[in-house]
Amino acid sequence: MNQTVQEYSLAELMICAAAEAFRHDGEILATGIGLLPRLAASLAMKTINPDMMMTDSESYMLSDPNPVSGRTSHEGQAQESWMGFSRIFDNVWSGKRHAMVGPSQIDRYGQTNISALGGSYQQPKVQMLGARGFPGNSISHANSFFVPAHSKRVFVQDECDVVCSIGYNPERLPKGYSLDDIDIRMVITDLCVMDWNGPNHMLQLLSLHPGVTVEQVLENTGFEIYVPTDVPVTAAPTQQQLQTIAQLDPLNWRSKQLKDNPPGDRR
Amino acid sequence: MNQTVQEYSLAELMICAAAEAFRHDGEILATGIGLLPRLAASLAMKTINPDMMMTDSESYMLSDPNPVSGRTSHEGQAQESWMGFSRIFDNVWSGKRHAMVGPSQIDRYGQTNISALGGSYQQPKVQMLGARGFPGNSISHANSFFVPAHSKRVFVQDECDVVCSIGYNPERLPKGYSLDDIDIRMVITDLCVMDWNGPNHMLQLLSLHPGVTVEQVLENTGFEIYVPTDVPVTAAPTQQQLQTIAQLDPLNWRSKQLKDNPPGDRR
Amino acid sequence: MNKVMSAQQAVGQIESGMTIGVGGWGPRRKPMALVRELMRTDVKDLTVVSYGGADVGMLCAAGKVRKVIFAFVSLDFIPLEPYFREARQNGSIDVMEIDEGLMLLGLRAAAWRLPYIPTAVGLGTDVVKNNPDLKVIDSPYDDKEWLAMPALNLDIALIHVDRADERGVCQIKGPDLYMDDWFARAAQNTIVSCEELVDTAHFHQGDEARYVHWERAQTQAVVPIPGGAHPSSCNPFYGFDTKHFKEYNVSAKEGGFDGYRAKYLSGTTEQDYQQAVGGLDAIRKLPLPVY
Amino acid sequence: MNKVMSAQQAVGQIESGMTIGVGGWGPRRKPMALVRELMRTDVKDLTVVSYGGADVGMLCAAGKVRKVIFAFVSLDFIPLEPYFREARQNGSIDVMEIDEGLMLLGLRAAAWRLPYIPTAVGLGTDVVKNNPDLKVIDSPYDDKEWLAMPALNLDIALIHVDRADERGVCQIKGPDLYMDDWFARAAQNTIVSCEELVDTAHFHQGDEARYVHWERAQTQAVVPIPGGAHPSSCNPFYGFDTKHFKEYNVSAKEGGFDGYRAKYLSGTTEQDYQQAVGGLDAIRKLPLPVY
Repeated sequence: MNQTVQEYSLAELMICAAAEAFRHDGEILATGIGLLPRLAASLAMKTINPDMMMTDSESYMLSDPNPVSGRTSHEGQAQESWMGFSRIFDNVWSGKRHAMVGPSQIDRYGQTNISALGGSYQQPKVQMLGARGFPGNSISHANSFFVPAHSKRVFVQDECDVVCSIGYNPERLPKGYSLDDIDIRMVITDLCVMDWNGPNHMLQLLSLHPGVTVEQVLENTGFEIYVPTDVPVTAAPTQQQLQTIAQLDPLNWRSKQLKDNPPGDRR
Repeated sequence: MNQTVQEYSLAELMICAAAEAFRHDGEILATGIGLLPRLAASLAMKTINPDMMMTDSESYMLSDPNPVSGRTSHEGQAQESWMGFSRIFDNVWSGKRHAMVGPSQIDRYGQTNISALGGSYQQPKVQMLGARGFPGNSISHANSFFVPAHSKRVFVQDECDVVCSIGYNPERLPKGYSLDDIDIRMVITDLCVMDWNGPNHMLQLLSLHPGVTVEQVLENTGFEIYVPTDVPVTAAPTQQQLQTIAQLDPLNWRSKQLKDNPPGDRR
Repeated sequence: MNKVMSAQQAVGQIESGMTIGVGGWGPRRKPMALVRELMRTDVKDLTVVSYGGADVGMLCAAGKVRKVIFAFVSLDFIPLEPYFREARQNGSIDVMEIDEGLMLLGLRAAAWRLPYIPTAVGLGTDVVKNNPDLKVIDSPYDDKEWLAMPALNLDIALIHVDRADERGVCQIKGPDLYMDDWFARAAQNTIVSCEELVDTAHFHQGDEARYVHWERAQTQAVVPIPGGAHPSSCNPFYGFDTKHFKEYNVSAKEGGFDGYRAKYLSGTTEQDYQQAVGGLDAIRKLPLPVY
Repeated sequence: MNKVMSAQQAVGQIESGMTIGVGGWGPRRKPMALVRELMRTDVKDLTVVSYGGADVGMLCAAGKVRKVIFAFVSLDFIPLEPYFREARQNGSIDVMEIDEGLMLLGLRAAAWRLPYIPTAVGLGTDVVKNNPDLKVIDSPYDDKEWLAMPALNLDIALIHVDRADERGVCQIKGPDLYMDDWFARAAQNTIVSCEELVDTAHFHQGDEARYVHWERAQTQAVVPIPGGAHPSSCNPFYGFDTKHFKEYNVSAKEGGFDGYRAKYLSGTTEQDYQQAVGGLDAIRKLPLPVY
């Protein structure tokens, strides 16, 4: 039942790797922004962390995660607590949350940007979403990053154009804080898995997806990362994981999230 | 219909006089603490200020005030908005409220006490309720006082033993405030009607209940009050007012609020 | 007190230079009919506070806006609002970009008549750097620094609700009220459009009053406009109009706002608009979103 | 995760010197069974934060209390709580006397992990004068002074709810939840007693989840104790026990707490107590108050 299988997509590999981010969280609200992070959180709740909490992405906390595809209404979902947007902030500020988000830019400090690119504050070259909840999330609770296309456009050489979330940047550290007060967890990309536990909170390589080399990662990262001597291969999804993912996404919407839906094993 | 009648109780006179406090309030929450103030607010809402808001004294705002007696449940009341205790403070801090309360002590500044008498903060001689919502009420919105037994025990010579509500005391005025920021309105007692619009916010006599003399008021007040040249007699209840009061209190609980239920006209 | 008035009367209270809060969230339960009415006026130089969607985009495109106070402006399934984006990239508006939670705190501070609420939110980010007006202060109880989120005092709030009576009792029974209660409380003057105008007795039944999230004293005008949230959603009455939003989004690249405006906003009333988008029945049939 | 435990296990987590918040309001929905269990322990020197009723009075009488943080202690229809009064007049407890709204702000500050929330409440009164620990501060946005209401961080919150499941999902369907959500959020460890232990599926039906006012992550222990609010009310299950409260009140003048204790609290379990007061059926028949 738990033996690994050969056929799985890169999306499924990333979902399983990302689910690991929630393993030791206990009873926190996991919020995966975007289809794959949401599937990762759902998979974690269904398998490795049943105490986890998730919402219906609208206004209720669920006892059991909703499938991401194949539903035509919210009727009949396993809702257990009303959880409108205003209540979300009671949860955010309590710290009992772990968000997995997909920033447009990530810098060496783990700072991120989803607000704007280039230009000035008064006139950016490209206006994006705005800071959304990133400032509050980043100083209140755990955050992980999900990057569908690992590149120097995302992992930028310099500081983010707009710093939307606090990271391990000593120059921006507020009075009374230490870097250890910041809690950035995992980074899951289409190439590898990383975290921020390198020397001095450097981004460090944890595992390479099957067929990916260290060089590929370095070439596509705009700043220096820490590479341990031995870098394992990211664990392949188990049969059970793939079955659970299929139940959570019966219409296979996950296959449309990454360009050309590559295989998980690219050896 | 509106002509005055001869037979009315002192409680009814006080209810009608107290209702006047809410006449020009417009759309505010009127809170009468105690049976007679609540009847006064209810009467005002039924007659002179239909825009006023009242609660069921539990957790709902009402479109039409509940009778104070003769009910066996809250079923079927004209509730229009949920208004639990936490919501009450949203209203209090908005300023859109006028409370009519019965303090144990009132001093020359309009400061009041319902907390404790005598002794020290660590060991009062008589512990009463505690400050309740008086500090917040008094700095946030209009307040009137209802005094069933006008005496020097209530209208104290010195400052209140514990100052629970802010008044017109220059020495306690917070930085950035003027005395005009404080909004203490009417004082209705079993002897007279007063307000705080005398010189320098002195308590001043507005009307004497039928059969009461200025001297009686002065003798029973522990501090100097302002007495205008002409002090009218408090207006007697109209037939319509008495009918409305009877509808609001079918079991005549108002008759048990003042000792021996005295007549309104004591001439 | 009868607070029912026409959209024109209600929106006529808005003056140039005012600070306007707009309820709803992204493409959800936005008071779009009131926004359309506002676009028909001569008002300008508004400061708009919003969990922004097409309300912000349209007001920017119509030249009504001096400044936007925002954490995001988005149509959700179309992540980037085209006309807000255009206004930003042209540098034609001022902004105060904050966090979603900071906006909530600012509205609460206004509702509670506080000058600010201290918070850690925003520290260490460009929220502080780009907004020198946001003060970072010390606490008398610890040795940390805190961002003092100032009250977002609103002159006017525009909100779309499910039901209201003529006295201003408002009901929202959809799955989320968003921050609409705080917009209503933070404003001097709250203008509400509603799907249904009901008798007060409606609220007396069962648990109906539980879904009344602010007191009628916080509502100054009631404008009955069934379908008035279109093209945003008003769950459970209707979902948002994805087709319309797509066309709106494309218009920014193909001719700009004038084209959209000519097609949909050339009339003088909301009835004209609703006719242009297929009528109220069509709006009411838009399927609810499933997340 | 199964959070169900006995009252003894749950209350066993309370240690001397801790700060305990108690939910409910005056004589309404107080977690009295948990309070009774606490009286059976050796714990002392507690700081109690409460919209106080007999919970505060009994804990004072039982010698458990070092300090009470309160705005009032009252049984409503009996305005003055007899044993709190006694403790105060004996000078045997410390107090921090604040305003009802200040307590709410303090709980919210704790829930939101803020050091304080500024407010005008308390200025000009003895709240400031008698509590030098409450700081009066300047605002960076105006020239007024403000009281900085500090966070009321609770080690433990004790709350009585209508229903809970074993995972800690709690429901209150009575007309008011009082400030219980804020007590739950302000505490490190929230211990809940409930009238009914239900399956999680209960909350999935209809609007049931709307009456769940905090997330299960805010609840650490669930103790099923039907009737556990007695002699306070648990609307809609039962009203408060006026006869019992009158006897309790009189006991202070006739023999003191030892007499009350001997009659009602000499047993070792809540079952003993309920037998002494006439049984659960009798409790469930107490009429609801009409205000």
